[in-house]
Amino acid sequence: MENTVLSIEGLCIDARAPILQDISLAVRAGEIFGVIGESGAGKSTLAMAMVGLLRAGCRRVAGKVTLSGQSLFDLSQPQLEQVRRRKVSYVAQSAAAAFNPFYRLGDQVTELAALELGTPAAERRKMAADLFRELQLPNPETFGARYPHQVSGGQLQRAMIAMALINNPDLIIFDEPTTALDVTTQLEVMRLIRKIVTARGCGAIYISHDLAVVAQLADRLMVLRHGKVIETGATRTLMETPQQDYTRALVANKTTTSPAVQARTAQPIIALRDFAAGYGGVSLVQDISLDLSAGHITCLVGESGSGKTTLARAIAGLVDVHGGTATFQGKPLVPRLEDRPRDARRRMQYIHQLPDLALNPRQTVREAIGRPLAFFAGVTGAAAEARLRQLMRDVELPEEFLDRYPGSLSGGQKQRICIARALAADPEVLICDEVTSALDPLVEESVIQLLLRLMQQRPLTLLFITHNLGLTRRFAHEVAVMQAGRIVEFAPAETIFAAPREAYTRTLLDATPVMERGWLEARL
Amino acid sequence: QGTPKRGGTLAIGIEGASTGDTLDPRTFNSPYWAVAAGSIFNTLVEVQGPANDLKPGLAKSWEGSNGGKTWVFDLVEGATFHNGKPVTTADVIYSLQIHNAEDSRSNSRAIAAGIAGMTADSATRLTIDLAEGNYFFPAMLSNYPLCIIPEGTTVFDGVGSGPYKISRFSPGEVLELTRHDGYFKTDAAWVDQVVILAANDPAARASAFQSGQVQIASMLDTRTAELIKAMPGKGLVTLSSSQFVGFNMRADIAPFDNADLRMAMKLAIDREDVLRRVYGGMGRIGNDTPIPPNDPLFAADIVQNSYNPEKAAELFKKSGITGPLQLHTSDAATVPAVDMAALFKEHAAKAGIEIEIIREPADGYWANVWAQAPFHATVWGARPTADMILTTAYSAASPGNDTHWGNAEFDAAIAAARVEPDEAKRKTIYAQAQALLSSDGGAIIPVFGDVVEGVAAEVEGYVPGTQPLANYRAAEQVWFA
Amino acid sequence: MTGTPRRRPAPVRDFIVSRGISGAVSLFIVTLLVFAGTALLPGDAASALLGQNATPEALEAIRRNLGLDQPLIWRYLAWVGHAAQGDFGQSLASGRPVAEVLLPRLGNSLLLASVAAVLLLPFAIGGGIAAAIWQDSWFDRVLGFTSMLFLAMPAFLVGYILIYVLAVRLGWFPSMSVAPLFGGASAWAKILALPVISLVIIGQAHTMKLTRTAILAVLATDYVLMAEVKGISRRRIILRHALPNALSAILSISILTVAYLIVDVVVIEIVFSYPGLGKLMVDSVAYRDLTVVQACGLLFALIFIGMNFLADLLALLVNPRQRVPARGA
Amino acid sequence: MRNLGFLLSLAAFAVLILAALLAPLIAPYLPSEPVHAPYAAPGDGGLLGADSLGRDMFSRILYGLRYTLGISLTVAVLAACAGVSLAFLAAFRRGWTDILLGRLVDAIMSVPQIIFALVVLAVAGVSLTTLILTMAVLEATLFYRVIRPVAADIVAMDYVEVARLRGEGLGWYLRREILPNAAPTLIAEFGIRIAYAVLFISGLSFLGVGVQPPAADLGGLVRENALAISVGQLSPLAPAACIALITLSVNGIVDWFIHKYSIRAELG
Ligand SMILES: Nc1ncnc2c1ncn2[C@@H]1O[C@H](COP(=O)(O)OP(=O)(O)OP(=O)(O)O)[C@@H](O)[C@H]1O
Ligand SMILES: Nc1ncnc2c1ncn2[C@@H]1O[C@H](COP(=O)(O)OP(=O)(O)OP(=O)(O)O)[C@@H](O)[C@H]1O
Ligand SMILES: [Mg+2]
Ligand SMILES: [Mg+2]
Repeated sequence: MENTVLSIEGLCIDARAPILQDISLAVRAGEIFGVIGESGAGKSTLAMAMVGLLRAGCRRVAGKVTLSGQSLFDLSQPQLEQVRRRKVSYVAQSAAAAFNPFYRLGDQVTELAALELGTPAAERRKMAADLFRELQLPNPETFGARYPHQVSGGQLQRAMIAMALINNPDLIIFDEPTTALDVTTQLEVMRLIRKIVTARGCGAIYISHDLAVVAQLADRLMVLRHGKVIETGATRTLMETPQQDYTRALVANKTTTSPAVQARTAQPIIALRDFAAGYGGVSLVQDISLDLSAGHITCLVGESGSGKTTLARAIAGLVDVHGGTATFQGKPLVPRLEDRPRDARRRMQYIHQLPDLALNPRQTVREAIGRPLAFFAGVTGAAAEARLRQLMRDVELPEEFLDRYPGSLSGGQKQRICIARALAADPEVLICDEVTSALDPLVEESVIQLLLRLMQQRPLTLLFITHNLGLTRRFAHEVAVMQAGRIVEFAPAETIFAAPREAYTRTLLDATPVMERGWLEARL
Repeated sequence: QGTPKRGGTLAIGIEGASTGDTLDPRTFNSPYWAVAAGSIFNTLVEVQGPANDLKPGLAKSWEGSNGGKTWVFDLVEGATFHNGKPVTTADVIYSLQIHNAEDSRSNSRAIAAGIAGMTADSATRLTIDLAEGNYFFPAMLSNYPLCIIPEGTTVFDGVGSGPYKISRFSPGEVLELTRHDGYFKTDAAWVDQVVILAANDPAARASAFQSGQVQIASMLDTRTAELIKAMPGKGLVTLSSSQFVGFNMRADIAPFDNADLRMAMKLAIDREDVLRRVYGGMGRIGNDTPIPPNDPLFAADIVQNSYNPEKAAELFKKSGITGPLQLHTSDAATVPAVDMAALFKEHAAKAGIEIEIIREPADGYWANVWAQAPFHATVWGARPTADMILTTAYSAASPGNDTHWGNAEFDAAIAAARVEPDEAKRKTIYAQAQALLSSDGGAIIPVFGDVVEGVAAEVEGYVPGTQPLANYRAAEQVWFA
Repeated sequence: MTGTPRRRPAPVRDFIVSRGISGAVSLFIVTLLVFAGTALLPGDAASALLGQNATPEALEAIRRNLGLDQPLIWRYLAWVGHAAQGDFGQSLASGRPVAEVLLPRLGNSLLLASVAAVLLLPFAIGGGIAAAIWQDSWFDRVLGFTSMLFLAMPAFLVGYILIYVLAVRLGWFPSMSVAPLFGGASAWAKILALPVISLVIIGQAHTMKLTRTAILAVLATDYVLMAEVKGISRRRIILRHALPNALSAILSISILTVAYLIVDVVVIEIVFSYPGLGKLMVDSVAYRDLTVVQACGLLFALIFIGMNFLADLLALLVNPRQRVPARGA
Repeated sequence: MRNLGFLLSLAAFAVLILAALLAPLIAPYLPSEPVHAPYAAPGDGGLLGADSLGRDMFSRILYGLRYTLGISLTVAVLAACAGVSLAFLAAFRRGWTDILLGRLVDAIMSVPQIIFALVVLAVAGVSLTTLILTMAVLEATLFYRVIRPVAADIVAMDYVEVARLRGEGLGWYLRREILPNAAPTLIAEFGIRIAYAVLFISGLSFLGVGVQPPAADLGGLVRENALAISVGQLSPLAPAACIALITLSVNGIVDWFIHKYSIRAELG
C-alpha cells in the first residue's frame, strides 16, 4: 500500500518466555489502528517495537518493523534516533511519570524542535502556546512555564499529546492514553485524538484494554492475547461479525441482570443520616443519607476522587466519622472498628479493589480462608476442612488451590479467593470497592456472575462501588451518584438510567463510552 | 665521628605523650617528658655515659659535708632562661620547692620532701640541708622533673634554660623547638630545630624511623631490631638498661598479701623463656629486684628465683588461694608487658595456677590501673642510682610504691646505705635489701630487656647512657653529618 | 496561576521548620545520652584528676569546683547552657579550656576530610555514574568487584599496607601524620598523603556504590524511556535528563560522604597518629577527660545532624517538585 | 556470573564456619602455646609462620575465627531480635511509639558508632558480655532503620487491613502478617549486619577494647602483629585477609539474595 506509514511483519519478541509471537500489521496515513488486549498481552512491548526499542531483557527473535519506509531494526543507533525524532511520536499511559520532573512543560514539549531545527527559545514558546491552545489547555501562553507536578492528570495527558505533535510525525502511538483518566476527561482526550488525526492526516496506533473506547476511535482493530494476534479487521466487521471465540466473548452483549429481589423492606439493613467522615479532621464526605436494603445491590458511582472509597471505608469503620448517624440492622453502628464487637465485624465484610494487595503473599489459600473460620466461628480441624472445600466450590475454584500461594494464581482467581475469605465469615453485608476494575473484561464478567449467584444462594446485601456505568445499568437495584464528597442522586437503577434528575449524573452517563457506532461522532 | 656542625631539624619519635599533658615539670612522668625536659630545661646535675658519670648541669660544682646532710652547689655563670632572665639560686630554690607543694603530684616529691632547708648564699651559691644524709643526692637532682624554671612561674609555659625553646606545643601530638641562642653550653645544641613526636604505638615508632620521618626513635622491639638494622642508613643503639617490665602484686590487699602466693607466682614464671621470646634473647635474667646483674651493686649471692612449677604449685596450694588471678596489662606498659603476660599465663598454667589476662586500653592505664589493680604490669625506667629506684618504687612511704609493699627492715636498710660512705659496706646493705625484695617483695621482675633505640646513620655525637636517649639529653648532643 | 510566585516558596520554609525541629529533638536526645554516658564513667573526675595523692579534703574541694556536688539535673542544665554559648568548660586532664583543645583538632579533621573529599568525590561519583551507564559491562563489574573488596577490608589493613609500601619501603611519605610546623605547604601535603589515600580508597567504594544505585534508579524511570522514544541521543539523555534528576541524590551522597570523612575515621586517625577529633576523643575517653569527651560527642552529633540537614535541604532546593508548590499560587 | 560468585561465597563461608567449629581438631597447636621461634617465617614456623611470641599463626587464626564469627553472629542475632521487633512495633503502632523510637535511633546513630562503643566500653568495662551488648545495641539501630520502612510498607498493605477488619491481636500482625513478608529483606539485612559486625569487632579489637589477650580475634591478631608488618613480615596480613574473606563471602551471599528477591538494597 502506497501510503502505509508503518508495517510490521512476523515480529517475534522474547524475554525469558515469548512475549510477542508472529505479529503482522500495517497502518495507513490518516487512519487510527486500534490494538486491544488484556493486561500483559504485550501491547506496550509492541508499541515500543514500533519505534525500534526493546525494553531491557527483551530480544527480537524474528520479524521486521518498517516505519516511513525504513526498516528500524536495520538502522544504526544515530539513524534510528533520527527516525524517532522526525517520523514518530509516542503518548504514554502515565503522563505523570513520562514527564521529566526537572524541566518546565514548555521546554519538554518543544525539546525536539530545539534539537532538530535549532528553533530559538522565543519561537519555541510561541509554538508551544499554539499547540496548547489547539489542545484547549488553560492559559496557553503561560502553561509551558509550569512544572509537570503543577498541572492535573488530564492536562498533563494533553501536554503529552502536544509534545507528540511538535515534530509533525507520520505516526503517533497512543499507549492507553486515557486509562488513568476519569470518564469526562477521557471523552475530551478521545475527541482531541480523533480531531488531530483527521486534521493532520498522520497514522495513529491506539492501544487500550477497553473495547468500548477503541471501538469508538479506531478504523481498524487488532485483538491481542498472550502475545498473539487473535483477529484483525475493520472495526465494524469485527464488532458485528467476530470470528474468534475470544473476540465474540469480548463483543457479546452482556446479558446478566440483577436477580429478582423482594420489595424494599421497610427497615434498611444499613441506614446513614447526614453522615460525614474523613481524615484528620477534614471531612471528605458530607451530608450522606443512604439506605441499603437487605438483599439488594446498591452501586456507588462517581468520578475519581469523589469520595466513594472514603464513604465505604467509613461504613467499615476504617475512617474517622465526623458526624451524622449510622445504623446497622436498626442498632447504632459503632464508628470505630476497634470498638465494634467481634460479631458486628463478622457481619460486614469488605473486599478490596486489588486482590494482589489484599492477599498475604506468604499465606496459603488455606490459611487465608481458614483464618476467619477459626477467628469468628472457632471452626478448626475436619469441620474447617469441609467448610474450606465448600467455600472453594462456592467460588468455583478447584480444591487443590487451597495449598497454593497467591503468587501462583491469576488476578481473577485471587479475587475469588478474597470473596471466599469474606464469605468464610458468613457476612450479611459485602462492601465491594471496585472489585472488578483491575480485571480483564471476561474475568470481570465471571466474577460478577459469581457474586450474583452467591446472592441467590444466601441472604447478602451488596454495596458495590464502581465507575463502570455499563455494569451498573445491568446489575444494580439502587444507584447512588457521588460528586465532591456528597451523594447528588440516589434512586432505583431504572430511574437513574431512564430519567436522571441531576445534570452531573447526565454528564457522567453521557461520557461513558458504549460500543454503539457513531457514539463518538455524536459528541465531537 | 666528624666534627660537630650546626644546622638541620632533628625529629625524635618517643612514647609516653598524651593529650592531657602540660608543661608543669611536676607532671613530667614519661619518656616523652624526660626527653622534652632534657631539651627545654636543665637540671643542676646531669649523668652521662654507661657508667652514670655525674656531669655539671646548671651547677658547675658541688660539695657534700656533714655525713651527706649538707650540700653546697655553685651555679654556672651566664646561664639564661629563654626569656633572657639569668638563672639564679632563687630560681633553683623555687624549682625544687614546688615539687613538695601541697597539690604536687611530682614523682620526685620524695626527693624534695627530703630537703630540710635551702639557703641562697649568693646569686650563684646555694646550700641545701637534708633531713637525713644521702651521698646520692647530687645524682638524684639529675632526675628530669627537677628541672629549673624561673622563680615565681605559675603559668607553666615551658620557659627553661635549656638548649631549645618551644615554638609550638600540641599535647599528645608534637612539641616543636628552636635553638635557644643564649644557651650557656657552647659546645652543644647543634641542630636548629627539634621536633619531638608523640609516638606511643611501637609499630608507629618503628615505621616512622624506617621511613626516615624521625632520626631517633625510642624503644624499638628487640625481636624486629635485626630486620630494621638491615635497612640502609638505619643504626641501632643497644643499652643494657636497668629499665624493666614487671608484674606488681599488691602486698597490702588480698590475695597477694599472702607471702606464699607471692613466692608461688615468682616461681611460676619461666624467665629464660621470657628472655628468649619477648626480648629475642637480648637482655639479662632478673631476680625480682630492680637491680640488674650488670649493676655493680647486684647481689649475686642471694637465691635466684627461677622457674619451678612443682614448687610453685605447692606454695600456691599452701596459700589456700583458688580461682583465676586477674592480671591487668596494657600496651601502655609496653608491648613486652602484654606478651610477657601471655607467656606468664602459659608458664603458670603448668603449675596449676590460672591467670586471667585483662588488657586495658593503653591511654588510661597509668591513671586508673597501675598501682591500683591487685595484679598488674608495670614498667620502670632506668634511674641513675640504685638508691633512687629502691626508694621510689619500694620504700613504704613513696607514692611510687606501686606494689604497696611495706617492709621496715628494707626501709631501714636503704636509709642506712644512703649515709654509708664505705662502698663495700654499702654493697652488703644493698644485698640484704635485694634479698628481702626477692624473697618477700610484691614485684615479679623476670628479665631486664635490653633497650634498642634507633639512631639514623646521619646523626652523630650520640652518647648512649644507662637511660634512654642519651640519658634524655640527645637533642643537645647530636649533630647531622 | 501565572508565573511562579515571588515569595519564598512554602515547601522550603516548611521543610526548614520541620527538619529544624526534628534535628533539635535528635540533638536534645544526644545531649542526654552524652551527658548520661560520661556522667557514668567510673571513678569520678575528681579522683582521676588528683590521682594517687588525693586527700579527702582536696577531693571535696575539686568536686565543689567542678560542680560535681550538684544534683545531676542541675549539672546537665548548666552544661547544656554553657555549651550553647560555646563554653565547654575546662579539660580535666590539662586544665585548658575545652574549646582550645577542640578547635585545632576540629580544624585538622576538617582539613583531612575536605582534602579527601576533593580527591574522592569526583572519582567515586564519576565512577558510579559510569558504572550505572554501562551497567553490567566489564567496567561495571570490575568496579563493582573492587569496591566490594574495599568495603570488605578492615580500614587498618589498608593503612598498614600503605605505611609499609609507601612509607617504609619507598620512603615517599612520612608514616606518622603529625602536623609539622617547619616545612610549610609541601610538608603538609606529605603529612596528609597517607591518611588521605587510605580514606579515598576506603570511602570511594561506598560512595560509588550509592551513586550507581541512584543513577540506575533514574535511568529506569518512564521519562528516561520517553526521552529515548523521542529519539534523544544517549549522551543528552544522560546529561540533560538523567543527571539533573539524580543531582539531589548525588548531593546527599556527597555530603554524607564528607560527614563520614569527618566523623567515622577513628581507626585511620589512630593508624597514622593523625591529630583529629576522633583520636582526641579516643584519648580523652582513656584519660576520663569528661568535659572533652562530652564536647567531642556533642560536636560529632552536631556535625552529623547538620550535614544530614544540609543534604536534605540541598536535595529539596534542586528538585522543582519540592521547591515549587503544587498547583496554584 | 552472579551465581558463580554466590557459590564461591557460600563455599568460602561454609569453609570458614567449619574451620571455626572444628578449630580444636584442625589446629596443629593450642593458640596460646609458644611453639616456634618468635616471628618465624611460614615454613619454619608452621603453615603461616609464628607471631611475636612464637605462637603458631595458623592455629591462632583458627581460634580467632571462632571469636570473630561467634561474636558477630551473636551480635547480629541479638540486634535482629531487638531491632526488628521494635521496628515492627513502631510501624504498626505509629504515633508516639514510632516517633520516640525513631528519634532515639536517630540520636544514637548521630554519634559515630565506634566512638559510641568506646565510651560505653569505658563506662561498662571491657568484657565479652559488654562488648556483645554494646555492639548489639548499635547494630539494632541499623536494623531498625532498614526494617521499619519495609514494615511500614507491609502495614500499609490491604491484607493487613483485612486482618485489622477482623480484629486480630498484635501478635498475629507481627508474626503472621509482617514477619513473613519482611523475611527476605530481613535475611539480606542480617547478612549485611554480620559483615558489618565482623569489621566492627575487628576495629574495636584493633583499638584495644575488643577481645582481650592472650585470646585474640582476627582484628586483635592484626594488632598484635602490626609491628611485623612494619618490618616487612607479611604473615599478619593473613588474619586481615581472613576478615576480608568473611565480609566478602557474606556480601556475595547477600548480593545474590538481594538480587533473587529483588530487595531494594539499603546501603550503609
Ligand atoms: N523487560 C522484560 N523482561 C521480561 N518480561 C517482560 C519485560 N517487559 C515486559 N515483560 C512481560 O511481557 C508481557 C507483556 O508486557 P507489556 O507491558 O507489553 O503488556 P501490556 O499489554 O502493555 O500490559 P498492560 O496493559 O499492563 O500495560 C508481560 O507479561 C510482562 O510481564
Ligand atoms: N488517607 C487520606 N488522607 C487524606 N485524604 C485522602 C486520603 N485518602 C483519600 N483522600 C482524598 O479524599 C478524596 C476522596 O478519595 P476517595 O478515595 O474516597 O475517592 P474515590 O471516589 O474512591 O476515587 P477513585 O475512583 O479514584 O477510587 C480524594 O480527594 C483523595 O485525595
Ligand atoms: Mg502497557
Ligand atoms: Mg476509590
